[in-house]
Formats: sequence, structure tokens, C-alpha cells
Amino acid sequence: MFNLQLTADQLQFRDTIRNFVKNEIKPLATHPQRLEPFAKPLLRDCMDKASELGLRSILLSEEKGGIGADLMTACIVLEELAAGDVDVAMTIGETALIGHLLFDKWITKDQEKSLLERFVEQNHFHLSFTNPTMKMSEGWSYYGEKSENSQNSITYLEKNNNWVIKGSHPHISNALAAELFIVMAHPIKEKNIEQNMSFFLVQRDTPGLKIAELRDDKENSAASWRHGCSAAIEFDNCKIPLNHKLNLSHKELLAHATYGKQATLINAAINLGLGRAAFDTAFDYTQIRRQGGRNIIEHQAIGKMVADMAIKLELASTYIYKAAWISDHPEVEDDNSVSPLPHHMIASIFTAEAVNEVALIAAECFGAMGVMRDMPIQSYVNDSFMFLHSDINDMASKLPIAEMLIKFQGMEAA
Amino acid sequence: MFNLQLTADQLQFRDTIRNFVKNEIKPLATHPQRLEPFAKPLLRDCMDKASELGLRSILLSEEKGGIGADLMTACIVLEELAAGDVDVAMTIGETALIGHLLFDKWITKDQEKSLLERFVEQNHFHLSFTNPTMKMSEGWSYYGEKSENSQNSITYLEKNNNWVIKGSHPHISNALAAELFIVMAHPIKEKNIEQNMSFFLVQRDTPGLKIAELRDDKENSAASWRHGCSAAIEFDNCKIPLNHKLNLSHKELLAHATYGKQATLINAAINLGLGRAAFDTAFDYTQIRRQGGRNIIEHQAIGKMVADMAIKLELASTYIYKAAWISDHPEVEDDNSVSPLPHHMIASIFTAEAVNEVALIAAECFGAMGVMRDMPIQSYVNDSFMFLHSDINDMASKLPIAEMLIKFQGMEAA
Amino acid sequence: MDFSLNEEQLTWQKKAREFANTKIRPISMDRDQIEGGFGPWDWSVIEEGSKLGFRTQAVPKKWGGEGTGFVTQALVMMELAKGDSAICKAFSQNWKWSHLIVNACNEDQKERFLKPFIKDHRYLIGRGITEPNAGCDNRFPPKKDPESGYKLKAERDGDSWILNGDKCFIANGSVGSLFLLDARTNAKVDIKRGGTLFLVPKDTPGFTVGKIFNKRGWRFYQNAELIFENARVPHANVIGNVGTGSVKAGGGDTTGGDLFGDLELAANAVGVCDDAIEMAMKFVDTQEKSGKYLIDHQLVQLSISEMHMLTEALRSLVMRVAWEHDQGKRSAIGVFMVNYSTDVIQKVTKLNMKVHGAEGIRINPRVDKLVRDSMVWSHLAGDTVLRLKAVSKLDFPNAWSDKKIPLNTTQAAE
Amino acid sequence: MDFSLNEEQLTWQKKAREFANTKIRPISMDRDQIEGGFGPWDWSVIEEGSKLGFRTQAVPKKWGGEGTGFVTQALVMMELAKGDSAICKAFSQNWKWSHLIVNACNEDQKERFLKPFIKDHRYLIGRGITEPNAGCDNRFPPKKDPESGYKLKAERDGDSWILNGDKCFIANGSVGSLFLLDARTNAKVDIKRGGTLFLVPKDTPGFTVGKIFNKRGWRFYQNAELIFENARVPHANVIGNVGTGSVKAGGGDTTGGDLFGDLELAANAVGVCDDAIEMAMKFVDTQEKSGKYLIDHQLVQLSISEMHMLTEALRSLVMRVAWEHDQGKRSAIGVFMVNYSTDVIQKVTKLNMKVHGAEGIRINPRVDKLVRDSMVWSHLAGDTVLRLKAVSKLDFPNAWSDKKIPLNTTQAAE
Repeated sequence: MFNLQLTADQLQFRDTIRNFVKNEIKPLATHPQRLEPFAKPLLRDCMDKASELGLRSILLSEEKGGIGADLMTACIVLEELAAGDVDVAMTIGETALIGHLLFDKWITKDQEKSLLERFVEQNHFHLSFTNPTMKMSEGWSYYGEKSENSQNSITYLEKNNNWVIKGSHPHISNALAAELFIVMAHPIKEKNIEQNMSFFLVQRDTPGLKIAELRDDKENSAASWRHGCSAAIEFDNCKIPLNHKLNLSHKELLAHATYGKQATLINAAINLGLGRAAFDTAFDYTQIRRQGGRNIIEHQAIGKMVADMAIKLELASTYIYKAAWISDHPEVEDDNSVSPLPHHMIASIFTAEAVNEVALIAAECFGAMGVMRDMPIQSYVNDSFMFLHSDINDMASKLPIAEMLIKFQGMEAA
Repeated sequence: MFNLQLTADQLQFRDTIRNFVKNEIKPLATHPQRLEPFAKPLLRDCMDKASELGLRSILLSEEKGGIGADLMTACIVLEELAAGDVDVAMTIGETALIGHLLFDKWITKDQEKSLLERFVEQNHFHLSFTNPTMKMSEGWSYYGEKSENSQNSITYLEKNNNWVIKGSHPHISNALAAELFIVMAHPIKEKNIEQNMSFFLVQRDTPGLKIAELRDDKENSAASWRHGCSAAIEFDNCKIPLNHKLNLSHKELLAHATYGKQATLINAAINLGLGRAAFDTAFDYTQIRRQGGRNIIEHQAIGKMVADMAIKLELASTYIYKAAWISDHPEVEDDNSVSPLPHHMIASIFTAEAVNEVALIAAECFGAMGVMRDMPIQSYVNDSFMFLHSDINDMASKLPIAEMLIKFQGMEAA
Repeated sequence: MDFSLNEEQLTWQKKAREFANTKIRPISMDRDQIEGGFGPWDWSVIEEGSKLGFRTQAVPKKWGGEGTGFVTQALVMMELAKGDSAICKAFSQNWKWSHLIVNACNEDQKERFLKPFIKDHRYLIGRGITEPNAGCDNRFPPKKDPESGYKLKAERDGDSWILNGDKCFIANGSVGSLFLLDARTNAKVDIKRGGTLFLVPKDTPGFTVGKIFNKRGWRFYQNAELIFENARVPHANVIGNVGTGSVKAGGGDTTGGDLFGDLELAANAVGVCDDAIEMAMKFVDTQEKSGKYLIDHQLVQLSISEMHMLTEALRSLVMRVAWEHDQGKRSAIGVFMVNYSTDVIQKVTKLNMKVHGAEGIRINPRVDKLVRDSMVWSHLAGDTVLRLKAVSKLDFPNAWSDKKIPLNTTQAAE
Repeated sequence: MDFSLNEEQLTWQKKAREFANTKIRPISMDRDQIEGGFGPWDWSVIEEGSKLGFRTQAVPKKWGGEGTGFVTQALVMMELAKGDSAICKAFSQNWKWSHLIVNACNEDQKERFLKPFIKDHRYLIGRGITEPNAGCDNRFPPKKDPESGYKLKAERDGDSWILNGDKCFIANGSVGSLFLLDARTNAKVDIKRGGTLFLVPKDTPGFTVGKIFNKRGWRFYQNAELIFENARVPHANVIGNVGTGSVKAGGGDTTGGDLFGDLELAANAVGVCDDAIEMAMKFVDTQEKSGKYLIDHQLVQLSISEMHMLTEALRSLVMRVAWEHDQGKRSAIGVFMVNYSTDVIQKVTKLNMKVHGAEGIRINPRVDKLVRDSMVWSHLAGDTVLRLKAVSKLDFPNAWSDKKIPLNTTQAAE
């Protein structure tokens, strides 16, 4: 029955991560020397420690050696982690999701052999996936012709008992940290890309695999616009063994659609964690900063700003829990207990808008300090803009919701 | 465990009311002749039919003859009813809440006698309560001196084995429909009002009780600003038997604080129902109105408006369920499963803002038709402004949330 | 650069202010609150205003009018609208079409229609464009559907045209003596080639007034249905040439986006905002909450501040455009201005409502009226279509800079 | 009324545009992306601009400056800021204080400071008001706490004053040759009586520059900490009289709310908006989504339309206020304008970001820069305190109407 109570395990897990963030991550993440430069170094030690706490394999089933949490629990925990550092959370979240899908669903017993062991045991073993569900034009095709889903430029061919992978991608999540890449490729010279997509396992040390460390490229640093540790990758005739092809077609992948939905929700939870970090720092400040003869929190104008922030975060949090729980229990959509809506998209859009507003209000609480690079708040603002204006373009992102509504014939359910 | 599934009973109840609204209320409520005048007549027949379906006693326990639903179920059902007519829903909702508190909690066996029987059996038996928790200055006293909670001008004294009630109140919910009034009064000449408040049961036919039917007062009709059927009442030396005093002090009432919280949530659910009605009518229209060579829904600009409306309503709905469930299960606040926030206030404020925005967007979908008095949409817009700018004043309504946040020391829980 | 007003402008401003204060404002609320569509209308204020020149502002002196420029007209509208937005519009609607007659009609037509217009204090003019199925399509005829747009049929019969069909929402419909009617002389081609503009006096046989619309805002102002059953109009009443498209014939376009049309609504909005500000200032300066005047609460100060800020920005834009229009400069800025006036009038009147709040079950009826009047803008001036339209005009000259950005397309998306 | 520009204004506008296009814009992004606080600074562009008169715009011709009026200054700032907002500010900051020196200093002081200022192309001026614990309190000294506000101590010692204390965030701090410093000559009374304004050259013994702030936006522009350890300043450097309050002494107020200060930020904002619009227009006119140019998508049209609309409203308000200020009219409208410029610059640069979106893991770095620069306004021009302040000035005259509403209090709430 309807119940909003979290389990003792969930509450305890959340507290553990909260303490971990407070004691281990925050001091490093918000150190002025880290904040001042354009390029913030990735906190690899923190990532390893988070792995130690089980976060990298939080979604992996217990039988495979993971924690076996559901998506909602993962969202709760990743939100906490993100309140410490967004990039750490994005990297861990991506690995956790791919790890679960790969090892619990896609990989064969034969293929998993040494890989699973390494994944479970090595704290720095991250995963990366060239995202096949990312639609460059989502929304823009509203009531028009749908453009092709895949604009893949990575090809494969069989040669001398190997697969040879060739091509590049400008933007692969987790590329800087991943030890193992799941690569979507189509047969060379094949025109019908969509129908013939295959997926390959490529290890980091494969000769010919190049990863562009944009983050260290000063010239482009201000133009970099990403969370986590994505980068461009290139496959220069990478040879991989024949058994490193997954038994998974693009059609099957889309049929599940799990990766896209779940990744969207994990990102929303991380975005929310960022918003909480912005709120917390501003809220603390309003209680110590004195102007007008009193702490500034005591001024009506600031009180209203604080309330506005709290309301937005509370709404976003409530909705992310809902969307994640529905993702864990899709059967609930059949009995009209919830509205037939793209919950993950609503969670993502609402959270991105809300957190950007929260970050801007929070920055205003700091007065002139709100634009100083050695203050965490300015990086929160920056991060919030990245969440709002990434995924190619947020302009048309609501249009698919309208399309779905029409399909559902007017929201018959509540 | 965390679960968003509704019970089969809840789903069925919702469907029943949805059909009732569609077949019985909508045709009357949205008839152009009813919509055109400033003063819309109260749909008393619909109210009686809704009573027949059990809504008037939805919160009353089964042992007393009611349905015994929890607040969340009542919110679900009243939202549906409000999508048909806000005034009907407000009247029924108020009666349902007071009926539960009065007969399940406040009244003695001896007092309830004929009253409970009449309440349960008579479809037009409505209840009214002079609201003691309504704080005229809530919020305005932010970080200042709190003004008195009660500005009561109704007094009582004992005389010839009767209580004599005297005084007036400009704004009593349900006054036009109530058969029984719970009247808050203080002893005449008593200065310490707060500590000496008592509550009396006054029946409608009591000599000296006058109810001002403002709604029929043409002169003031455009200035009327209320939902449901509130009115001014006056007690001109009303004599009532000694045993019609409730065994309930003001302090006890405030300690429960149930009436205020629950009434706020019921109003929020009704407000949401209004928003859904506005959305539904606009959404339908965008699918039949052709301009630009296609139905207007197919234009990006309209698609975005539709999505924006859906997102706002979905968020409000999700949050009202949450707040209502917490109200039904206050113990959840102890274990940090939910944030220590005034959930009912957040639900109310967010919903009022969201529904006003939805109504205005919906009206725009109608073009020039959006301002015509024979179209339901214009009354939805009007109703949404009333929700947003009532309860005396919405300006300072967020400040108590800031005050509570500080008390909670920075939202330690999620 | 010189922003000061000349003697003539100051004189008209003063005259309008006095008329608004002594004749318009005193009847404003009474007329607003009369039930029905025609009920609020009052000939006496029109006649009195006409005697002072407020009906014939835009007719050149050589034809017997006042011959004021756009700056003066803007100033007069601001003052009249401060008294009552709808009454102001009932006057200025005549200016709009006298501009058109002066610019587009031949001498014979001016002789036949301007002279009686000047003489008769009850002679009002309207224009019929909109039809039930032709709203936006009249502004943006979709390329793919050439038959869209108005359908009122005009067939040649000797020296006459026979009109058949309906117009709806036509301003001054129930009180006008003359209508400029957009009719279809060729239904097979788009309205730019198949449309023709006619002068149609009220007493034309076969022309009757149908439904008078009962509106939520601008209640004084009349909008009605016009019905044509074999109505015979002499060929001499064709404005310009047959089939040149009524837009071209009218020397402007169908949205009122000619030199006067945009200005009219934007200037009217300034007047309403000034009214709202004055009401709000008086209120916050006299009412107390929690022991302080409202003006001493920060949240009230922020609201008052925003009301002024938006109004002054709008006033500045309106005065600039009025001057540019006096120079004969037609630009996209006019459309931006009228879009902007929608945002401002709605925000400012809503803030006024917020500041006032409701008092019990009443609200200051004028506070409500201003919000209701402001709603009309959504459907005239600020709707999405007009915002799209602005883009199609972007290749504009600018008084203060010479930016001119070539567009690949000046066609709005369909 | 005449909005056209005269020959002198057009000449300066053209000159500024050319300088912005050839000298500022080419270095704008490079300087922005240099790490550190001082790093982005570049003397050569200052020197080149100074040679063309952009450093000395506001000094009267009799003292060797350019002697332009406020309208010209506004036009020049719009053009320079379109090249780079921060570089424009590095120039105009000198105008601000040359206005002050011209208005408030005695002939001896002008002789000693204006002459070297004119001569040396690297001579820049700053003003030190803000201190770590004195931000808003300098604008609104709270009555209950007279000791609040700046604390830099100035003690008389013969013909000199000895300064001790710190200033922070001081503009031009790291590059200025002269500072106007607000110091406390009496710590026991409020700053209106205990404050004094001093002229302090950079080479004053005991005066050193501390931390140079590394900002998120306006990176070129310098803000630094100023440290005073027994710095000795001659009594002849006191502006006005001792203890008249530095606000009064400065002939304006501490927020830059004097005749030039508000104008400076608002005009700069117009330039940034023009830049954003030009970028957006070029982008949407060349990029395709789903087979159409972006400009052919309605959602893009709405965004572009809003960018223009807001910018033209702001431009109109700025030009009006510039003219009013040339007439010596001081009013609340200046504060409304600068508040408004905050709303507009932030909305317009955000829309530009929205229209551009991210491309993979990159964003056009100038799109990001404009958003970062616009953030500075929150902390200078549009913060809540300044919005409150506007109300305290409401008793204002108005070029186009004579409204004048008496307030019971002109004091902002504390």
C-alpha cells in the first residue's frame, strides 16, 4: 500500500554517505585552490573511497557481488554523493548503471569471466557506454518527420579472427576513467545502421584506443561543458577478440529502454544533490552574515528566498523518488495508480530548472562573494547551468512530453 | 515499504466520482447560463448527490456510519469532485473534515445523539466551523513579535440555564449550507481570550442566528471572493442548551492542529482539481482547433504550453499525495524518511501558484474565447486567482516556512 | 535628443486626465459590474468624451478632427485608460480605423464616411476580420492551406457586392455605425490575393448584429457577432482594389500591427499600470500588518518596486515607439512593445492583487477588475502568434543603432 | 519630443563601435580565459582606448577631458560593452569617479588629481567602500546599530590622517593610481555623521594591495583587497568636510546610485544584450535541427523574440534616464533602471545559452562568458537591497506624468 517510509537500510546508507561526503569529499571538493582554476581536477581518491563503500556496484545484483539496490535507493545515495561533488557522483553513477546492465543482463557467462571479477574488486574499474539512445534532435521533430535515432560513426569488420573497430565519437561519458568500454558500432559499408548495430567490449589498454584529455587542454578549458569525466574517443583500428561482441541488438536495447530512463533519473538525482549543496551553503551563510543590524536570514526578503529554495528542492526530491520508484515497479503504470507520463523526463526537466533557480538565489544570498571563484557557490551556479543546458539542447526538451500526452489521450488517469 | 500504488478501493472510488462529475456535475456546472452571471448559483442538487455517494461523510469513521477513509483518499476523491465544481467540493470537503473531527473526536456520546443521526442520514446536513487557527497575520510577523492568534469577537455567557452567544464574524466557511455550527466564543468581559475559548454547537434554526447571503446581493457580487458557500454570520443573543458546549479547549484544539493542516490539504486537492479542469478543456480544444493548416496542438508553441501545464499539475498532485499521506502517518516524520518541513503549506502554496499558471496558459490556448464568460475557462481563471490570493493575503505566506527551516537547523534530513 | 513634451501634448494630457478623473473613473466600477454583454455600455460618457475630441483624435484637422500625432495619442490613452481601460479602448478603437480611412480610402469615401463620423457623437467604427474559424490564420496565412483565413463571401453583382457569412468578436459590433469588413472575393487563393476590404455601414440591408459577447474583462467595451445575409454593398465601398488582400488595402496589417494598432494597446496598458500602482501605494501606505504599515515590510517593498520598474520600462518603450511612429518608422519594435505590454500589465495588476490580498470573502472590486482587464491582452497583444510574428519583422531599423541582421527566412514556422 | 541623436553623439557612437570591433572584441575571449585574478588584465587595450578618449569621457573639456554628456556616455558604453562588458567597465569606472571628483572636489584637489589623470594613459581611479563586514550596511545603515557600516579607521594626526583597516572587492584595486576611500572618522555614530571621504593615491606609504579576486564573470575587470597600515593621508585630501558622511561628500550615494552610477551598469547591460542577440541570430540562422533552420522552429522564434523585446525595453529606459540625467533630474527611475537591467541581461544571456545549447561536451565559450558576466549584476545592480532602496526614492518627478504619491515613510524596513 501507499507508503513513503524508507527502509532502515536506505536511511542508514544515506547517513553513511552523508557523513562520508562531509568528512572526506567536501574538504577536498570545496578547497579554494581546487575551485579557482577553470579545470577542476577529478577527485580520483574520493571516487575510489566511494567505490570502497560499494557505490560503484550499488545496482549490481548481490549474486554477482554488488549491493543489489534498486534505482530509487541508488538515487537517494547518489544525491548525497553529488552534494559533495557532482563529477564524482556522475562518474560513479554511470559506472553503477552500466555495471548492472552489463553484468546482470547483457553479458554471457563466458564473456564475464575476468571482467566481472575486476569490476567487483578494482575500485578504479569504471565503465563507459557510447549512448545509443541519445537522440540529437529529440523534441525538434515535434509533429514532423523523426530523424534517425543513430548518428553513429563507429564501424566494425571481421578480419583475421578479430573484430576491427574504427571511428570516433566526440563525447563519451566516463571516457577518462573507464577501464572497459561498451562500444556501439555498425558494419562498415552498411547503410541500414539502425538494424545492424552491434555492441563490443573494448578494454582501455587496447592498442589504437585514444582518449582525448580535454580537461587538461588549457586552450579549450573554458569551453568545456560537461560533468563527470567524459571525453572524445577514437578507435584507430582497434583489434578485439571475436567473443567480445555482446549478444544484444540495438532493437533489444531500445525495447528495454532502461539505460536511457535510468540514466536520466540518476542525473536528476545528482542534479538535486547539487541544488542541496547550493542551498545548504547559502542557508548557513544567511545565519551568520549580519547586515541591517541582524543576521540576514531575519530579513523578510531573505526569508522568502530561503523558503523558495526549500520548496523547489522538496518538490524535485519528491518527484525523483516517485519517478525512480515507478522505474523500479513499472507494473504500477498498468493500474492507473500513476499518470501515464514520461516521469523520468519530467523529473529531469523540473529538477534542472528548479536547481538552476535555487543556485542563482543562493548566489544572491552571498552578495559580491557569490561571483568569487574561491567560493563553492560560483561552481554550483556553473554546474546548474550545465545541467540545464546540456543534453545537446534543452529548448525542445518538453515537446516529447506533449507528444506522449496526446498518445495517452488526455491524461485519463490522475 | 515505499509504495505509490493506490488500493483497488481508492481507484474505484476515484473512477466513480470521475464518472459522476462527467455525467452529473459538468453539464450543470459549465452551462453557459450558469457561467455568464457574476453570481453562480450553488449546485445544491449536485451536493446532495455527492452526499449520496458518501462524500459528505468520507472521513467519518465506519463505526459512526461514515466511509472511514484517510485524508489521502479524501484528497484523491475531492480533487475529482473539484474538477466538476469547486464550490461543491469546498462545501463537501469542509463538512467531511468537520464531521470527522466533531463526531469521531470532539463530541460526547451524550451530545452526539440526534446530531450524528441527522448528519449521517440527511444529505443536506452540512457543518460549519469558525476557524480558530486562521492567523490573520501569519508570515507578516516574521522574526518580529507574534500578534495574537485569535481576534475573536464572539462571546458567551451563562444565563437562565442556557448559554447565550453574541457577536458576529464576517467570514464563515459553509455558512450558507450548514445545519450545524461549531462556534468558538470567549466569556464576555474576559480579556485573556486565548486561554478561555470554548466551543458551542449551534443549530441553524436557533433564534437569533443570522446568515448574510452575500451571494444574492447584487451590489457586492463582483467583490465577492470566496469558494464554497461562506458568508457572514451574526449571533444575536442566541440561546443554546448548556450541554451544547464541547469538551474541548482552544489549547487542545491547537495541540492537535489537525483541522488547520487537513483543511489546507483538502483545499490544495480541490485547487488541483480546478487546475485539471482547466488543463482538460484546453487540451481538448488544442486537438480540435485548426489554425496554420493543422490542429494547434501540432504547433511547437502550443506543444510546449501543454507540456508545461502537465508538468505543473503532475508535480502538484505528487506533492499533495505525499503531504496527505504524511498527515495520515505522522510517525514517518520521526525516522527521517521525509524532510521536517510544513508539507501542507508547501502543498498549498505550490499548488496555488502552479494552478494559476496552468489556468492562464490554458486560457491563452483559447484565443479570444478565453475571456468569454460563457466559456468555463474564464471561471477557472477566476477561481485560480481566488485560491492564490485568498487566506487574507498570500504575500507573506512563505515566511513561516523559512522560520520552520531555521528551527529544523538546516534540513538535516533529505 | 529631447524627451520633453510640447505645449500641445501637455494640454491634451491634462484634458484627458481631467476627463478621466471626472467622467470616466466615477462610472468605471458601476459599468463593469452590470451583468450581460451589452449592459455595461453607456452612451453618455462616449458623447461627453466626443465633445471634447476624444473620439476624433486621429482625424486630421482638414477633415474636422483633432489631428494629433502618435505621441499625443499615446499620452491621451494612458490617461483615459487609467480611468478605465475599456472605456479608453471604446474611444481609441475609432482612432485606429480613422487612421486607416485617412490613409487608405479615396476622397469620395472620406467625404462619405469621415464627415458623418465627425458630426455624430455616437458614430463609432469597427473592423471585422475574425471569424469563428479564422483567427491566427488571418495573421499568418499558412502556405499549405490557401483557403484558410476569413471566409465571409463577397460576390460581384453589377455595381454591387453581395456579402454572406458571419464575423465574430467584432469590436464596437453592437454600437458601430460603420464597419471595415474583410471579405473573400476569391475563395480559391489565399487571403493576400483573394481578400478585399469593404466599407459597410450599419444600415446596410441584410446586415444584422448577432450575439453580444459577455466578457470577463473590458466589460464596457463591446464585441459582437455580425451576420450578413445577402447584404448589398456598392462597389464604391471597396477600399483600394479588389483582391489586393485586405492587409495591403488597409495600409497596415490585420493584427493592428500598423503604426497605431500596437501603440494603442501598449499605451492603454501603461494607464492601467499607473492605476494599479496608485491603488497599491495608497493601500500599503495606510494598512498595517503585525504592527507596521505594509510599506514597511520588505516583501511589500519588493512588490511595489517591481510594479514601478516594469511600468517605467514600458512607458519608456511606448514613448519611443510613439515618436518613431510619428516619424513614419515602421519596425518590429512596435510588435515587441505590444508583446511586452502584455507581460507588464499582467504582472503589475497581479502584484496589485497580491499586495491587496483578499479581505475575508471580499476583494477590492477594482483590484479584481484590473486583473480581469489585463487578461484581454493575452488574447490581443501578447499571444504566441504575435510573438512569432515579431520575428518575421526583425529586419528592422533602429533609432539608436544600425544593427541589421539578415535572416535566411522571414517566414514564421508553420 | 525628439529621440534622434545629434552629430556629436553619432560620432562617439561610431568611434566606440570601431574600437570595440577592432581592439576589444579580438582580445575579449582570450583575456577572459586566462587563469587567476590579475591574469586577464591587459594594459595595452586600456592605453589604446585612453588615447581615443575612452578613459576620460566624463572629464569636462576645461580640465582636458572629453566632456561628453550622459546620453553620449550611455551610447559609448553600449558599444564598448558589446565588445566586452568587463573591458567597458574598466574604462567607465574612471568616468564614475571623475564625475565625483568634478562635482565634489575643490579646485586644489582637481588640480592635483585630474591633471595627472588626464596625462597618464595608465592612470585609473577606484573607490573603496565595501569591507568584509560592511556591504548592504553602507547603503542602508540600520538605525538600531549605528556602528555598522565601513570601519576603516581614520585618526587625525596634525595635518594628516592615519588610516588603518581593510577594504575588499575594490574595483581597479590592483591597477588604480588613485582611490576615493570611505573611512570612519568617528566610530561611535552612524556613517552618515561618522564617515569621511578621502583621496588616497596608490603611492601612499602604508597602503598596499592585498588579494586580487578571481571572479566568475567580468574577469578582465580588477577587484582587489586594499590594506592600510598607518597610511598617512594629508588633510587636504578630505573631500568636502570631515564627518559629513561620505555619501553626502561624494555628491551621490554609496551604491553608484548617483546620476552616472545606475546608468553605467544599465548601458553596459544593453551592450551585452546586443552581443547576445547578434550571436543568437547568427546561430539560429545557420544551424539546422530536424531538417529546418533553427529560426524556423517556433520555440526558437519565441526565444529570439523575447531577447529583442527585453533588450529594446531596456534600451528605451536607459536612453530616457540618460536624457533625464543630462537635465540633472535625479529620480527613483534610475534605480528601477539598474534593477531592470539585471533582469534583462540575465534573461537575455540565458536565452542565448538556451538557443545555442551545448554541443556535446563543449559550449561556445562566449555564450558561457556572457552568462558569467551577467551574474555580476546580481551582486551590483539587482540585488534585493537595491530593489528595496528604490522604494525609498519613490517620491519622484517624472518627465511624462506628474504623479507624486506621498509615503508615510521613505525609510526601508529594517
